[in-house]
Amino acid sequence: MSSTDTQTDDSGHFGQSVDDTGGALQDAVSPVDETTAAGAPKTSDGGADDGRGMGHLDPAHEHGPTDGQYFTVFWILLGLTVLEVSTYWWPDWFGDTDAVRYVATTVLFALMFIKFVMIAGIFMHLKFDPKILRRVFIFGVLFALAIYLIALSSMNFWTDSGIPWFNDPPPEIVTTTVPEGG
Amino acid sequence: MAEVSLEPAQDLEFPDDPHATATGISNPKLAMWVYLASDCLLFGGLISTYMVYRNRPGEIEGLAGSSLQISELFDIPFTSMTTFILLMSSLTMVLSVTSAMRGDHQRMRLWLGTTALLGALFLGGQIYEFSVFVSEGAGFTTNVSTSAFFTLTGFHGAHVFVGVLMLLSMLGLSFKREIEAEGVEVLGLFWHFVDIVWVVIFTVVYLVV
Amino acid sequence: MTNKTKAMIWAIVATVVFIVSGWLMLRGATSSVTFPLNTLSPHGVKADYIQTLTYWVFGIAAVVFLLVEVAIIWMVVRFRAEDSDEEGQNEPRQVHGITSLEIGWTIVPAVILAGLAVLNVNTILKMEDASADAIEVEVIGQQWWWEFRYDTNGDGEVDIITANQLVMPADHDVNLKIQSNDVIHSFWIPTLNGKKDAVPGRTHPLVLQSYEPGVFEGQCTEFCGLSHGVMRMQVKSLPEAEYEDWLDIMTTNPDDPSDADQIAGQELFVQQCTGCHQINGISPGDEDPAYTPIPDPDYGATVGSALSAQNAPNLTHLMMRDTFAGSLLALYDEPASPEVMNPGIPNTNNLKRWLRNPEEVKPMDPENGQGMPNMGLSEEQIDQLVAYLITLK
Amino acid sequence: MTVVSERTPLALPGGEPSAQNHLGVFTRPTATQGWKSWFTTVDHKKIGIMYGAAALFFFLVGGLEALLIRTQLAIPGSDLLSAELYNQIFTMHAVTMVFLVVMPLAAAFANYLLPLQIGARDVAFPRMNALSLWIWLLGAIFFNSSWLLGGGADGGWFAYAPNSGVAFSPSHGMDFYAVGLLIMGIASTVSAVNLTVTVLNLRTPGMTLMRMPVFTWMTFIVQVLLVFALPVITVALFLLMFDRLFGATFFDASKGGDPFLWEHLFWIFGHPEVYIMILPAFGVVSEVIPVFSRKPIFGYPFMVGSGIAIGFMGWGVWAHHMFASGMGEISVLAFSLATMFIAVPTGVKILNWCATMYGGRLRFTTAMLFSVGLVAMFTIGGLSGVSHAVAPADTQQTDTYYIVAHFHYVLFGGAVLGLFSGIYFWYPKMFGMFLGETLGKWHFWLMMIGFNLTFGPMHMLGLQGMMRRTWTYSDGYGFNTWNLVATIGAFTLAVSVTIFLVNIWASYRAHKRNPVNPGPDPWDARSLEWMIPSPTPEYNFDETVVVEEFDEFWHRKYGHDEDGRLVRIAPTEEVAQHGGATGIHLPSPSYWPLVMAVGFPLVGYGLIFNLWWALPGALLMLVAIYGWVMEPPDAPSDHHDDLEGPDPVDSTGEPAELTSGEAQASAESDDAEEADSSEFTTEEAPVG
Repeated sequence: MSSTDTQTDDSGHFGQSVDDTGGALQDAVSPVDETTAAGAPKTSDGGADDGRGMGHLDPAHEHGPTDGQYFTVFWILLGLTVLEVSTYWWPDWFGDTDAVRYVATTVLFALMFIKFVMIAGIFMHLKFDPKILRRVFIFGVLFALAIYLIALSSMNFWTDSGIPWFNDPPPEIVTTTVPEGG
Repeated sequence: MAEVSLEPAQDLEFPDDPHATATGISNPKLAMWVYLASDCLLFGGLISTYMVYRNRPGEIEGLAGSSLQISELFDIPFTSMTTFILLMSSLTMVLSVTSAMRGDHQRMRLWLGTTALLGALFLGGQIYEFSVFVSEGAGFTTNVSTSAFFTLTGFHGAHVFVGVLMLLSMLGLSFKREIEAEGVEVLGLFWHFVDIVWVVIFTVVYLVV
Repeated sequence: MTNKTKAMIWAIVATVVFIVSGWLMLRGATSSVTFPLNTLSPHGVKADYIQTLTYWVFGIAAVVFLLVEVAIIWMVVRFRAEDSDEEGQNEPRQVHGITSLEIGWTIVPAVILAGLAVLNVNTILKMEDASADAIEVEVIGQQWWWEFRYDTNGDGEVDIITANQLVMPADHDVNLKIQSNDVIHSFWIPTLNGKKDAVPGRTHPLVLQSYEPGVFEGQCTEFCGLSHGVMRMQVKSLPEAEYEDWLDIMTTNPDDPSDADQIAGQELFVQQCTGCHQINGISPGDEDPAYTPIPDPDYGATVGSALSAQNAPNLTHLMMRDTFAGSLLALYDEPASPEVMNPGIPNTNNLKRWLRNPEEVKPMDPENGQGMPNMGLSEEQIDQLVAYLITLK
Repeated sequence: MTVVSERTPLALPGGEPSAQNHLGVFTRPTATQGWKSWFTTVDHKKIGIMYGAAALFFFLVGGLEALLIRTQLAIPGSDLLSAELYNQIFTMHAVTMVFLVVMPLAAAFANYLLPLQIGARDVAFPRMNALSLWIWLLGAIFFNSSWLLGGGADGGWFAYAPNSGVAFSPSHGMDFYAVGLLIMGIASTVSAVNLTVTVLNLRTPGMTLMRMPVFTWMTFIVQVLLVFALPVITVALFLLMFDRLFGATFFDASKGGDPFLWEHLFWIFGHPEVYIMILPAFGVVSEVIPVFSRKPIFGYPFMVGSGIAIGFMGWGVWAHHMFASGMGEISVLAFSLATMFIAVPTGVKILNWCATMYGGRLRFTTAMLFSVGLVAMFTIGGLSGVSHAVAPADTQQTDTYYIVAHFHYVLFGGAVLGLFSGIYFWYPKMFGMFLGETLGKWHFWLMMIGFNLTFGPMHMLGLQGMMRRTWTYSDGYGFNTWNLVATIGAFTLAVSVTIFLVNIWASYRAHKRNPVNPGPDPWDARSLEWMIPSPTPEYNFDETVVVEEFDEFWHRKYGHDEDGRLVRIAPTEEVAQHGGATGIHLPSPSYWPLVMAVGFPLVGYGLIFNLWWALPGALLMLVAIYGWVMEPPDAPSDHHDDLEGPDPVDSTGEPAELTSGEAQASAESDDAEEADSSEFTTEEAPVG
């Protein structure tokens, strides 16, 4: 029983509101808002309202992963972790060059992301739960990522973290020739 | 005429009665997810602190204190063993949640106990690893790199420790009186989150050179 | 009189009052004589850039201020409910929102700010660049005074270490390398440029330039503990020729003490003061102290000074400066003027008052290694010391 | 997850029916009246009142500190306060006003009104709500106990790194700052998670997100900001605490520590924090102005959208506090542009309030006066804010009294005026009596005069170069006149606050003499909390209100004729609920929140003075947690099917009578087995 899934992302997309009135004098109750036969008033809030009075919750729950599927997911994760750990020995196997190091780092981050998504998606049931949970968690993760990346870059972490230190020579000044008359 | 509905606006005694909530998710579950989202910020901060400080003692000359960088002391094979253990505990946690859902008491307690054991094993491994570091001269106050490392892994260890405590309490309570299947699932969320954070820490701290 | 007319009168009166009072306040505010730390009286090219930007922002803000506040005053009077009318009489029209109007007053401020952003961006970019022949001066802040280090011959060695007063040539760019030895301070000469923090462990650039010679006041503006409020500095901008004279004097030895008091003062200085203060060439326990022109940059560390910042002012050419004790006390009875050396008579009682009990003049915490302790000198010792200190030109 | 909906706890191994033998170590307290009930209450209204009372007390403490500061600065070179004492007083003034006055006052309104405005009976986790109150209160007392134990914090409210370290402020003041704020941070995080879940989950049927009152929206945004901002300062404070108490070197530059790390971590929390302080006041004003203009809020979607925009953009601007700190040119550029554009949503709010008043029939009660005061004063604060959003101008203005003027215009002129407006507006609903209007007007006008006299001149002082946080200034800098004017203004403010206290006392006395109940809807207002009797009964709503549209209560009272003018359609008495519902089962009080909260300051003292103190604290917390977990769900005496007639849910599990209209499909979901003792029941007979 799918509810009218009018998704209004409750974190900011405020375009479609129930009593969005154009003309100055149009009164409050806009024609849009009628109560659908299914008993649940057609709501345009964060789409999270489908559970409202829908009888028992999350119809999707019956067919959560079976134990067998969890085992396969576990083996995949184990395999990925072994692969990750192996990158420690790559410099010995493929030569200790920068290229190997960059490839190893990108592989590591990729595997990390995959494991992250797998555990969150399957073990933590994010794939099967209502979308609002997914939105809350992903919002938190991306939020943390964005803020700390900005903070690190403004602490010139990426350029060279060789911060001009006590007895380092001070960085040379970008000297542009100021025209004599200036 | 005031619209009246016998539908209980809020089932306060059992607020986690989902069909009473507006989003269709039970309160404890939504609360746990909101908490986990905020915990991302906490671990994000600690990881950024570590990344700023990790090879600063070696990189910058003229600093007081030892110029030992914690990454020189890592014993990857041992730490990958503890990572496997934590990963396995995530599996046993899921199994205990599904058996709780099925109402199969026996297996739930079995898997809860194994998860707690594996968690404790992971903690033991960490404490051993720390003692090795300290013996090699990388104490908490040695320099910036070691204190950042110990703070980050210490906070994660604290979360694991609280997780193990909760697992054991859930195990104990399941003998005394009924526990909600929901309770086991929310505890599972916390435990998987702790495992996810270790996935990130293990990669960023130990493996990325 | 209906609400409508009352509202109109109120609106007009309010507008006039706002404009007049704003003009009055600003009129007296731009002289840098009555307000030495004035941010509205630029004397350097960088401060001019900031001034144009600030006046643009203040202008627009004043207009918006007038529009909104007068509108509020007008509406408050215009739509006041008559006490007489009952519920149900002339009820207001239930307007929920005029989307086009609201989008309007989202876009219009955005456009105004975009305009400002253009001016903002190119001012930011102009702040940092300096002319190729800029002079480099290391500015080092520590608890509660500023130190300036010059490398005049460009050999990488520090040739002049002075304090409290940065001397620079007029109409010439000076690149400051701002550092700190203990906590975060902030170097700020309002009439020449904005402020830049001195952060321990980092070196921050700041460019100063003054159009004509003059003495410009400054103040530490990042909270740094007990004497944050009196951690001041001055910039003395001299004409090119006089600046060269100043450099020569600062890189030659001061003349040796001649009469008995001065010599006794010097001995006392060697015993008591060289644990923290440096006079080029003199080290603690010297039998016959002899000056050398080149200072030792790590003097504090070499003599194991008790200060947490391990750095006390270099007094070799003390009397070349106009102030001491974090520019709090005057060294001469004449006010500072853009001369190589202050022509006035040295102000000995300031020096004496300081030597008697420094903590009474400036709140410090010597036990914790912050600031000058009370050396417990007798009056006679103080006179000898002051007699010696005055010779340090 | 099949089981959840039937909510059958797991059967015991032997398969016998699940007897409800709870492990409750103690029986739960039952008192809901009398002074003892206040310590064990879990009622969101009592908790809200306690937050408000404590916040007003700390407002006096902070105000006293402010008076000391102004007296010291009245004349140049005065030695009323030593530099050391002055540094402590201005730091404590700042932290008290931020964490002990504005945030808890906003929490008071949030706790009291949020459940009412969304038609709920209480918050999602009532005991956790009590826990956050007690942790905050004990954290506040812990923080202020620093005065008696070696002096207050002296590093400034943002305690920049090396100066707040143990080398440069050896006294215990900064330890109390670090540990105190950690404790209060825990309290705010717990309450933020609680209120976020409450708003998302416990909305009454029909109350979609876009039908919630603007105050609820602003409080919801604040809770989301808190959930994400507090962990960042928790990291910063832990690093500071490790530095100070356990010898780490996170911020010791000579050992590689980087003071910038503290600045970034603090301001990532710092800037959302200032929006956490102003948005509740915006919410209050968005409730008060429509009521006293008899017009709906102008542009509800834009008001909500701009609130979300402020909350979201608040995260991208934190480094405008660091323009002069010497971070790179590119960062300065980026953050300056982001900061400039955060003025747009604030501008939208101000103009929407004005548009709400336009064409309205304005009644100037004290609450309305304070709200219009906010709109006027916040405009000045916002404009002075834009003037240093442009980075080069900020390098002249930062850390001078211009900034002090700016944030007092937005914090005092904004948050405090808004919250006073809320106090006058909801006082009848909370306490069943009005606050005197004449004394209220005196309070308002004196506060406006005092406020402008104090902080207006500070703009000029700042532009003339007077630096912040200086315990004195010398003659000859031209600061004398304006500082004297500011001090006079400060004492006028003190008089106005005294009038406020007199007003509370006088209206209490007047009410005692001839108690006149203000009725459910004294101001002819618009949101759900005005549908129920005042003071609000413990169970809030007799029966659930089903919401059809925004401003539901208003639309049940008023329709409008063809050209949009207001027309009364139903008398308030008929629309409002009259209370008197019985047998509505509420969560019973509990000891454990207070017991657990007492553990926090003990651990705090242990960390600072002697670790042994932390042991009883930690034990207390552990005992409280387990006591809490094993607490029986309700009070023993309250077995539910006692007095009133047949239980509406008869034995076959079918509800006695399906509700008309909203086929809530509750039949299907309510097939719980026979109502066990803790089953929630609504006793009232269905209204025909």
